[in-house]
Amino acid sequence: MPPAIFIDSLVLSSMYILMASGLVLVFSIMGILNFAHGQFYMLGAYAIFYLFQQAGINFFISLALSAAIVGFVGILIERYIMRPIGQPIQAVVVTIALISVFEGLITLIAGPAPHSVTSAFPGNVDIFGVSLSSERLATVVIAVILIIALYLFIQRTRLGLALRAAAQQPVAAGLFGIQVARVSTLVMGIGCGLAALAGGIMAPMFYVDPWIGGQPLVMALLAIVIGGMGSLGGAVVGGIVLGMIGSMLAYYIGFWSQLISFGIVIVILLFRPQGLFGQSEK
Amino acid sequence: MKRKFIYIALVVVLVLSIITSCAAPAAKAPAPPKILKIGSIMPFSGPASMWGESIKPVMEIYRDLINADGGWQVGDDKYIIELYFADGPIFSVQADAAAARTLIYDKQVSAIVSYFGVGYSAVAPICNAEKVVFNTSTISMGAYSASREPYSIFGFPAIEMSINQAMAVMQAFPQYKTLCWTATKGGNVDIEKIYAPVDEEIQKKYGVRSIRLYYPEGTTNFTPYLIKMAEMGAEVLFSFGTPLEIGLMARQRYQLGYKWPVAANGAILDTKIVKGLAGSEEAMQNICGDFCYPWLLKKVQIAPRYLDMANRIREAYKQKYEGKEPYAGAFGVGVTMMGQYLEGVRMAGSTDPDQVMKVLRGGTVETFLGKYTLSGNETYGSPVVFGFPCAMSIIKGNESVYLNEEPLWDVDHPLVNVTDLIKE
Amino acid sequence: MPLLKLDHVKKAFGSLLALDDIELSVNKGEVLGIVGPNGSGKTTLLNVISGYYHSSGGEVLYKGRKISGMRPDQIARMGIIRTFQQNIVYWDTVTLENVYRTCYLTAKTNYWQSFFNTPAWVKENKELWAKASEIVQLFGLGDFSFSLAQGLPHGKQRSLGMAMALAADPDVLLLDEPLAGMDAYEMEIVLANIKKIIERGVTIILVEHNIKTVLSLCPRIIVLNFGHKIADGSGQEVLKRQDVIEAYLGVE
Amino acid sequence: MDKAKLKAKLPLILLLAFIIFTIIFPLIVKDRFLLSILIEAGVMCLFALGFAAVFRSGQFSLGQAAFLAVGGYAGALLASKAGLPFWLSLLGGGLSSAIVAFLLGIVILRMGGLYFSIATLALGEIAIIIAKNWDSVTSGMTGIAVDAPIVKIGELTINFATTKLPYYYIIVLLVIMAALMFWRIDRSRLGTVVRSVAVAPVMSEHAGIHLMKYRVIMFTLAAFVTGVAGAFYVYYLSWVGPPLFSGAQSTVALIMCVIGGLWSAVSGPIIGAIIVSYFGTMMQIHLEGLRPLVFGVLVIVLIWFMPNGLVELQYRFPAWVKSLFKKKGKVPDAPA
Repeated sequence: MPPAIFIDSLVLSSMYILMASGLVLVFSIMGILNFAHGQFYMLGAYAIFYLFQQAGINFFISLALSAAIVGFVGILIERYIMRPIGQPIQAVVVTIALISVFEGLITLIAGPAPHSVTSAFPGNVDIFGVSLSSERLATVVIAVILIIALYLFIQRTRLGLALRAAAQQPVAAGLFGIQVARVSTLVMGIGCGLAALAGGIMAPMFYVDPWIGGQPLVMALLAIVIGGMGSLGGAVVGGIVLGMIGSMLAYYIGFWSQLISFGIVIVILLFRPQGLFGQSEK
Repeated sequence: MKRKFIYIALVVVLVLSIITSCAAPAAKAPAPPKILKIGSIMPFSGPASMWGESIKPVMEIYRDLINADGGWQVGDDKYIIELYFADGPIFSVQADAAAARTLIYDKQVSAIVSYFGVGYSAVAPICNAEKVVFNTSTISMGAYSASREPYSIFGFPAIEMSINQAMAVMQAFPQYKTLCWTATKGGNVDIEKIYAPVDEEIQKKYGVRSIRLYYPEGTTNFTPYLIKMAEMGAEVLFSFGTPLEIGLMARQRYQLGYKWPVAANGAILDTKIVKGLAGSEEAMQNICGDFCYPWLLKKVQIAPRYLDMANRIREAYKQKYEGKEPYAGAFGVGVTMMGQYLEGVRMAGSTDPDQVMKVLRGGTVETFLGKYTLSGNETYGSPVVFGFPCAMSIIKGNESVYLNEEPLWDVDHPLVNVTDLIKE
Repeated sequence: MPLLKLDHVKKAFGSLLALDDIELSVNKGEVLGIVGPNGSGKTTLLNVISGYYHSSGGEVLYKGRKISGMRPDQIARMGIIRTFQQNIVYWDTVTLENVYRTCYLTAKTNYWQSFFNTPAWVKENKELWAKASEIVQLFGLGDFSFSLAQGLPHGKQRSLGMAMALAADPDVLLLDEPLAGMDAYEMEIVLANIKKIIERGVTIILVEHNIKTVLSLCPRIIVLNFGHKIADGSGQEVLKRQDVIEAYLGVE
Repeated sequence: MDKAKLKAKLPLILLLAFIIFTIIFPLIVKDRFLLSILIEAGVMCLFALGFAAVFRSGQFSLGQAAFLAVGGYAGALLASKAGLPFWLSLLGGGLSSAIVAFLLGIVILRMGGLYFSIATLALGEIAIIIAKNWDSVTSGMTGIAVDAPIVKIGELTINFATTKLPYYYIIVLLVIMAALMFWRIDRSRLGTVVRSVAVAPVMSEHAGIHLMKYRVIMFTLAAFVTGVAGAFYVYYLSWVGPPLFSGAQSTVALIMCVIGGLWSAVSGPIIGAIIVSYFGTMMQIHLEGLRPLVFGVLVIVLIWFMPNGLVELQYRFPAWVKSLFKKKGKVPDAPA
């Protein structure tokens, strides 16, 4: 297998993992599937376009800024739209409606034409005599750092503990002084920020237009189902599996890989209806 | 209290929108004596909306210029042209059909031109039942049947053009002998069905070997496919993808260290976008695409009145939009397909759809792109080859260079040196 | 022949053995109490009997028929009905309909008759409602008949759970900590209700933490500890045993 | 007659009036564009009814559009290859869709909640991939053309190609039939059981209800109705092809159900479907590029103010009118 394929599958995996972990976080705390998650990815990509490409701010700073801005948008939405509505199904429909709101809004602001973002890491690097795109390598490195940081945040910090508690036992967590409502606002912010980061690091590699959010969302959905809903580890495994299929399998069997990535979800669910790493209901 | 006002406002908005939508068809302006109504279904929302937004103003300017001249001469009468647009986001059949219905039932257009969505087969029955001429592109395939659809024509020969374009590219790069056709499998174009039959012919005539590789819809990461192509021995890529896909393919091919030309099908190649997507000056080298300013080419003979009109359109556009040049593709699809119908009306001397179709089926019309001969065949599409310029632009260094078409089947003229083709 | 017989039943969660080799037989009309410290496997035992868990080994026999491995609904239709430790009710509807829905289990007419509203169904439907209403009254929920089940106070929801179980006309009733989290007043009502059920001759297996209640209700008690049955007999017998006292003192 | 009796009969009278209105409506208002919107709204009604039926059994299907596709392709193949008449093709479309749903259902309905949703999402995508690539049956992107039926009743010949009115009446009939069916189910024992399964699966299972049985029944019934809708739609468009059945339509069905009101089995989905298709098309025609934004905002606003859907208006509206009159009486009192 050519080494470029390997790096490529890592790139795809890291995108799916970042997307899926945001989705899983929001789902495990708020109990709703955020269908507009892909649009936060899109917003993040646009933030990078405006901050990094147009304003010329340092790539890493604009990445942090875009995550902060989009996370804030997520917080506003949770606080002022989702929470007043309350009921989960209605909230899900609101996220579906948000898809067209964001797409329409960005079309209105930035126009329907696609934009491209200059690579922050141009050129190729030679590693053991193999020429690899430094942009792709950098993307993988950034994504891995982000994923590790997220893991440490959830495992090692007080806030992370509060998140885990709220996810597992919302009522009990409430009794122990964790304000579940506040935690879910925060989680919405973190989830959306993660999506924005994914969009941000992918934007220079691909392109930016108001409709780029659809594909990553579907892949993230598949990833969290493969891994098992409600566990970050599951999201990582799911993301890696889909990244491999999207790249390695695509190399060997061509476009049928798409069918495989949908098919594998069904096959996995048939044998383990709770995903590979999900907790069994019984 | 506040809530109540919002309810009232909501109800008022609902009622108003019902009234306006119902009243819209009823409130028609008193008709001036001779009017020719033309409709156009273009994407104004959704991912393809940029094409609709850039083609629409050019068509409007063409309409304005004709009307400023006193109208379109048909027989002894002059017809004022009215142009109606409807939104057909190209991936929604339902929306395309609704757009066609509002144009036909409400606006009562006599033709629908420049349509290129996926809903061809849903729009065609509506047009044909109402005897509305439907001018579409051969790329918007569907279940076409000449007997069922006497009012459908394929004025934009996207498929025929792409074969010519591919050959033009192969001859611009004579050192390469393997051509890789690539597309989304089951996307807009079924390249297996359409291009496989010409493989042998291409091999015989030009010594070009054809290979094929498909990728799934929505792909943005082409790396695995590009590596596979390289292993299959591809030297030139010919893609049926969107400009986005072309640009990404070009960029990722460069990152992998391949220098092959990447060529694109269709009139929707906006070089600026592709240049941006390719990422860098080096990465965008050898991108080939359609370029619909045929008057820039030495070889193309365009009727003087059309050349004249083209320049007027460009002038007017520049005046209206702060010196910007109109989008080249608008001449390829929008204005030309509208022009074909207008030519048909002029030649028939009547707006009667049967008469117009009699002239257009198998007829030859002048357009902005040169002379068109539409097939009278009962087969799918309309192999238009005579005089169709099919200009390709290839990005070399900072500027694009243009080369002429080299039709595959009919006219057998040798390839002209690429650098000679640009008019000074 | 015992009505219900557990034959070397085992239940493992991974490496944890929640039930180890349980032998138990219950006769018709018997009222059996199961006690034990937290995590001793009481609820797991009910779950295995009711089919919520599949046993990892051994088998459960009901009227001589093997029921381990069957689905919960099959077991329920054979007449073994359970209540839950948590308050689970049909939250979309009122108390009366909650009970009415469980009455369906005893309905004779089929879905088609209900779909076409045949006279047979109309007649039976009236009877079902009457029955539901009667049971609701029996459990002192009459005043709450038409309030949403979700909004009932805790004690009332527990009573409702038992009312629903009774509405299915069970042969064996498995009660899972019916008194958990109740105040003294509510407890009294529920106890009275359990006694009413016992009077109807229903076989009852009562899982309860509160040993006093069990003693007052159940002539026969078994004690579980770490998945083992450590005692089986009348209340007095059981309480005398050293290991039982240890098991209790060791935890509490 | 006493007022109470009249009041009890009022919904029935209103319903009858509505049905009569729908029947004579196209004869009075001869707007063919409106007619076409109403026909499509009818198709969407069936689709939304099916979606709601699955939803009310506690499962949230994101791949309902696949059953539209199965019904559509089956109907088209039966009509064009087997030459079956219109009615039989509709039935065939519904039946084949139901068979597919039954076979899939006994496998995938084991999955709970969200896993089921995403499995259906994947199945919907797979259905589209199959439709695009199974050339020998589905003809790929070219699709299958279906000739408009020509019905002869005695002397009278109705050519469906020239007039769309028959389609209107057929879809109205289909919607009424489906609505009656789902209404009866909802009111009968089956509906109660299905609701129990949805709200408290564990409880229901221990009360002797075989969860899978009822989920499969509702899934299959919904697929049947959706399949009929698909076959009808294909006839109406006289073509079937993969772009007709994008996965996004399943989320549209959800939007319709929630806007109409999810807690009513029949009126909610129907009202939602009509409102969303009518205003959706109107926005597409009049707003063009602004459509997504306006549509999204309107949906959010509607849910914000009426989380239980438009059916809520039947309680809210009279109360609102009453409060208006009351306020008027109160205003002079206020300063005192």
